[in-house]
Amino acid sequence: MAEPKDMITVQDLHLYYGQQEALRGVTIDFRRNEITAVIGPSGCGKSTLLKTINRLNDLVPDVTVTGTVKLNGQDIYAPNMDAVELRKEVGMLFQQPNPFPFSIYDNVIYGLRISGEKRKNVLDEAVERSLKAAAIWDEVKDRLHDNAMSLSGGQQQRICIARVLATQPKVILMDEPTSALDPISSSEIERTMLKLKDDYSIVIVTRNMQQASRISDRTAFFLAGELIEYGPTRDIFMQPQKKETEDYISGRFG
Amino acid sequence: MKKKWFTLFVLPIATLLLAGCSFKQTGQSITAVGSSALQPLVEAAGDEFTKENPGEFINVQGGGSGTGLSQIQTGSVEIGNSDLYASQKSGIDASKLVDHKVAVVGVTPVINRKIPVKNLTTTQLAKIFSGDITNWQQLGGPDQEIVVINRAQGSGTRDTFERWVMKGRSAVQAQEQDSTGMVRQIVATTPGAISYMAFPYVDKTVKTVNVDGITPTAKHVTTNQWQIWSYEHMYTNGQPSGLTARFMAYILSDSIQDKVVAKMGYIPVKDMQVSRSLQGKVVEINHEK
Amino acid sequence: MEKYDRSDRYLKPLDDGQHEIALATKDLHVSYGEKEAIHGVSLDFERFKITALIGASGSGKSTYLRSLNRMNDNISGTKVTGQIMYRGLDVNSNQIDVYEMRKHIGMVFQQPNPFAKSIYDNITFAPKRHGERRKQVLDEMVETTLKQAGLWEQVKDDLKQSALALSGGQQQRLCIARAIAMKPDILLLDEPASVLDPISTATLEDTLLELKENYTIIIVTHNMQQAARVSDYTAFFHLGDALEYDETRKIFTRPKIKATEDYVSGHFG
Amino acid sequence: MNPRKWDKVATTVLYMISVFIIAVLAFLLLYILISGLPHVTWHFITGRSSSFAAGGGIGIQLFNSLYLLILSMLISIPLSLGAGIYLSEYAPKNWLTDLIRNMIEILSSLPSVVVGLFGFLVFSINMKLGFSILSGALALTVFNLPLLTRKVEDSLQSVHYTQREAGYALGLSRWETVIHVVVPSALPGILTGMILGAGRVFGEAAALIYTAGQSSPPLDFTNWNPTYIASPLNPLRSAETLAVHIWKINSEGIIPDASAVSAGASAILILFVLLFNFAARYFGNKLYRHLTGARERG
Amino acid sequence: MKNDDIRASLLKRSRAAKNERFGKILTGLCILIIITVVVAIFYFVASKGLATFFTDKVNLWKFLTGTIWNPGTTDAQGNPQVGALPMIVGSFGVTFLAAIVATPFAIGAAVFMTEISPKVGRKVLQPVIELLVGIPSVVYGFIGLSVVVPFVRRTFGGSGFGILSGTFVLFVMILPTVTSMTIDALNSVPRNYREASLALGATRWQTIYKVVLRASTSGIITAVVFGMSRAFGEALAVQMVIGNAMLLPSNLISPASTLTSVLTMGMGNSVMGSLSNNALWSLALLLLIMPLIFNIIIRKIAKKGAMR
Repeated sequence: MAEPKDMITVQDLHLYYGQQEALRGVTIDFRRNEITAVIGPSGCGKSTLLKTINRLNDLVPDVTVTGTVKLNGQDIYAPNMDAVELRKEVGMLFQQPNPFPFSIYDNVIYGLRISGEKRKNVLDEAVERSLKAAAIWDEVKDRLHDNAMSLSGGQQQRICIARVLATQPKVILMDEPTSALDPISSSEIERTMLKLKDDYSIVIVTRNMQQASRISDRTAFFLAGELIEYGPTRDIFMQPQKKETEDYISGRFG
Repeated sequence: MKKKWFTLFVLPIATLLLAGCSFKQTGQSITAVGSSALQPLVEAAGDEFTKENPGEFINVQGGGSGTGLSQIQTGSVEIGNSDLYASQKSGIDASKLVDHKVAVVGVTPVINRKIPVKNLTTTQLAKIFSGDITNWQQLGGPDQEIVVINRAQGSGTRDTFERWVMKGRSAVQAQEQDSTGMVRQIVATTPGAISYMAFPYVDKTVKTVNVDGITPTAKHVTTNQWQIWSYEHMYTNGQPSGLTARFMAYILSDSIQDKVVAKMGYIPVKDMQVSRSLQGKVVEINHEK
Repeated sequence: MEKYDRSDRYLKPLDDGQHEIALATKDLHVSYGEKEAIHGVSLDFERFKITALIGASGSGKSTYLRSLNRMNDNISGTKVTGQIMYRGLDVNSNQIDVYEMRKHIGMVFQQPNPFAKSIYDNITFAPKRHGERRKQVLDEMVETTLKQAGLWEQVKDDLKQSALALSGGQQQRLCIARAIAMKPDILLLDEPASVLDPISTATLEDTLLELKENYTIIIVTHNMQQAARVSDYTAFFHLGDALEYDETRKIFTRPKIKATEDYVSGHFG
Repeated sequence: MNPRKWDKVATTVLYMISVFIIAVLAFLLLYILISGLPHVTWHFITGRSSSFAAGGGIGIQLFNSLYLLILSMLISIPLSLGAGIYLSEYAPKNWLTDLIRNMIEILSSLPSVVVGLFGFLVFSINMKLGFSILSGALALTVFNLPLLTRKVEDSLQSVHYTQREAGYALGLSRWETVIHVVVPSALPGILTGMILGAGRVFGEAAALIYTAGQSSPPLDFTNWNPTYIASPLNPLRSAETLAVHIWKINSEGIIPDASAVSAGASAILILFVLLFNFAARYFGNKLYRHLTGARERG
Repeated sequence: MKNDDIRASLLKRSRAAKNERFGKILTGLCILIIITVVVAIFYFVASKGLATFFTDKVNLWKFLTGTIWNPGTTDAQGNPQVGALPMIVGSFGVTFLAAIVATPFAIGAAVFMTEISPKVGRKVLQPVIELLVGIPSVVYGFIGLSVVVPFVRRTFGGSGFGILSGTFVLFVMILPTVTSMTIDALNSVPRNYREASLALGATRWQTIYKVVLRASTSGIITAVVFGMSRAFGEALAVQMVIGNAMLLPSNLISPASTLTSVLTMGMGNSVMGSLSNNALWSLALLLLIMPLIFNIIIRKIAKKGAMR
């Protein structure tokens, strides 16, 4: 069966926190094996959008979602959809590196363990594979049983990437993954992302426009809960169609 | 601003402390502290006294005979109530204290109502409380374990009971209760329970037993046929004077002795046909004045 | 991180004869406990100009700013050495009355922090405590400062409402109004626009340019375009050091050192 | 069993635990109220207690409880406020402060019997206050201070740091900032803590038996001159509180209707505790809404 | 000139600075009073409690391990019979048992309130727990005596008085304390741990069990230990249901005694300064020291938690 070109399609998505409308009818699709950057000033709804894709917004009380979000053609807000299963398909990386206060090893295999995987060789292998894919294997291979909290911020974030990769999701969502990191760690994460592109579809929310322009294939610009402009990254940065986009790109606000 | 804060913080505390230290009260009061068995009696007498003498107040506190004696000894109160002779209590120098025997109280064994035993001998009682008899069957009752409930060590009631029943035997380690009310409630609700309490506390929830065939009544106490009884003492530090003296006289007056003391289940001292010394020597009293 | 050599730095000296120096630091070190956060920064700030402090998160720019009016005093374990010269006195010395000093060196923070009081009381609270009781003066002060902060039109009808009922952007502008109500000599701003929407940001920037007439302003920002737009001087901070300090124009067009160039071109941050 | 089933089971168990706890409380309350309220009459609430006859009331005890509560709060509120402010705002971070915090924590886990005995020894005997409301109030203060102090400190700490910075940056002293900015913001929390503390004080018995005493003079409710011996306001008279009264009649039990009186008194005590709780909630919320300006919006 | 005004004003001591000193002294005094109280308590209790060992020459070891408590009498060698072991065992028994029973309930309720249903938790459980704290201990004792004791007697036999009844009463009494502290511990687990776990496809229970509880273990232990120190010091309620027999408890339903119950019972019946009285103060001293030890344990745990 031919897979649809778009990994995720979002149609007329509205999201309310109580009375407040945070997303105002968003229609957008994210392509397979590409990096899509979502940019916009704080409070424009870009992180909210990200969390609707793995239904992490379910946890916030008083959230109402209308419209459809499809992953691989499947409506993830359909009644028979299990949010827990969905989240195994959609990995997520957060702004603050958030490894659990366990060992590196336990962190990476967390996703597998909760799915009931107990075989040691499978776990060992997953740890090595994921840490390698996250480009941190060499730094930590000798201390897999140290507490992950003892690592530097950049290393922690890469442990988090490895933790996501271990469950082999289809999509990886990244919410400003480098904003808390120093330049060198940032560039390492960026390099890792480019490597991952071949196997995963990545959606990244970022405030750093240079980062968006460096690594993404397509860019979406959001303002006040609405999608203003969406297209190939080069077009967005070189010849934006909308005045708001231009203002934002050139740093008039944000 | 500072003044406001000063007022808020310092003033209430300062006022209270000042009040505590240099406060002259109008009206007069004396404090009687001690035996919780005697407390209701003195309280009732005090109430009557205040009714007749407004502005004069008898402050009655419990706390136990030990507290009463140690407080009267240090002179921090006017009257110390005790179920015991002061000299029976270690740590008390009885020579400075003046004893006022205000009432007599009888102590009776009580058992759970469900136990059909009516009579016990002193020896049987002693054996029960020393742990030698553990089942009612041994006493002609049903096959039911005996649950001994004792009073707290140092309590006057326990002292009286041990003195006239145990006669030197040491008590088995068992449940101990501080207060008569608790003892009564436990005896009433616990199958097979036995304990003892002062006459005024006996009510229909528990059952008294005869000892050596004598029923526990006030009349039998007055003739010493019922031996388990003791005087209730009110001690003063030296001869009482002023309000204390008047109150002591009041509580020993016929009206109080008849009205309050007898009504509450205590036995007025003047009704006693005998007197008993500290050593237990019984002398008959000739009541012809 | 030893990618950039710390000795590779350029700090433009300001000549006291040509430029009036409002505030200057000399070899300022700040440490939290064992950890040194600022490693000897010497900068001069010109009077009636806007100086922007830029740098990645964790570069120490906020720490540096906060030490200028001794806000770090209140964080236990903080040690500050070196000099902060203001009006010929060392701000760090004991002879200075710190409360008096803070009246003259005002500050606006990243997170709006209005008091849980009415809008009116927010602005007049401190002046009242400092002894201003005349109602007319206070009323006037509220109006002027709210106008300067671009908030007057929105709140003038209900000055008694609680400041916490305002939106984030409005709260921040109230905080600015509150700060300028003290008529400070120097105004320190710590990423004041990071919570604001574009329009409020633009208003704020206009306000700053206007305030420049009477105040010396030092602003920490992570928005480089903002720094480029409003400031006269820019200092680039990196890992607790000021690596480059120059006229803003030069920093953004011809930075003298590589680190600055990488940063302003967005290679990190 | 798969994770989803476990999730369901665990959630059910957690619901059951919660329901169980609610049931325990409901049972306690209903038990006390059902066994107590039938005995509660106006005469019972206001009448004099009797030392041996049936039909006594709890009027004086109730008054004593309230008066003692007010006195002890009068002492402990300023003290705890001051101490809480010191710990939250002034105390340097060093071993001495840690030691002080430790001491306060130890004081808070001190058995109330020990507090009572200490009060007896120090206030009643050494300070010669005797069995009096004042020594009772002081003992209750000792008992209540650590918790109030902690509550004040916590409430102050929960006020965001930026609020203080705002004050400092305007050239205000720490003291002014605390008093005019932080304390008002923390007031809902402090108030709740105070009222809940009041509830605790109201029901405390063990600390009072040896300090405030176990009996009261027959009060003359027409004479409010605090220096008169039978005046309700006299702080040097002894005062049996409601909780002590329950304890006493349960242990002495010489009055024939002891169980009825203690059930009724317990019901009244619980009603007051409920009252304190609801008051804490109501005033805390109201104050919170007032401060955050929700009122204006609504 | 304005310039000079500012300079001059900087060198003067401002009103604010004086204000500051005033505030510092005022609040410092309050703290001083509290410290005085603590020190005074320690001084008084210790001076009385240690008299047993220094004045009356009771052997400390015998005091702690002796099993016969009969301060009025002496044993064959003429030593006073003050063995506190039965009470120590009783106190620790009810304390540990109550903690063991209360912990799962407290954790359950806390998890419910923080993770499952914060809204219901805040609106219903929170007030319930605060009310449970507010119920006076005499009332707990009263209910223990009229409900728990008969229940235990009917269900487990014996007189109903004993460690088991004490455990039930204390369980309800410390439950709210432990619960609310556990809630604090759970709330201090960063939100992003939960998000990370859920985003990895964990169910809510897996997240709670494998991440939240694991990350807050030290906080929960602190809560339990704190609850234990509460249970240890509770007097009136326990005294009413435990039976007060100074015997080494052989099972859970036979009467036992605790330090607090013996203390409250005996204090009024002994004369100040006498051996029986001093021995009781030694018990009070034990009661004072135990929370101290619990406290040290709490600190150790908290420190260990912070280091991770």
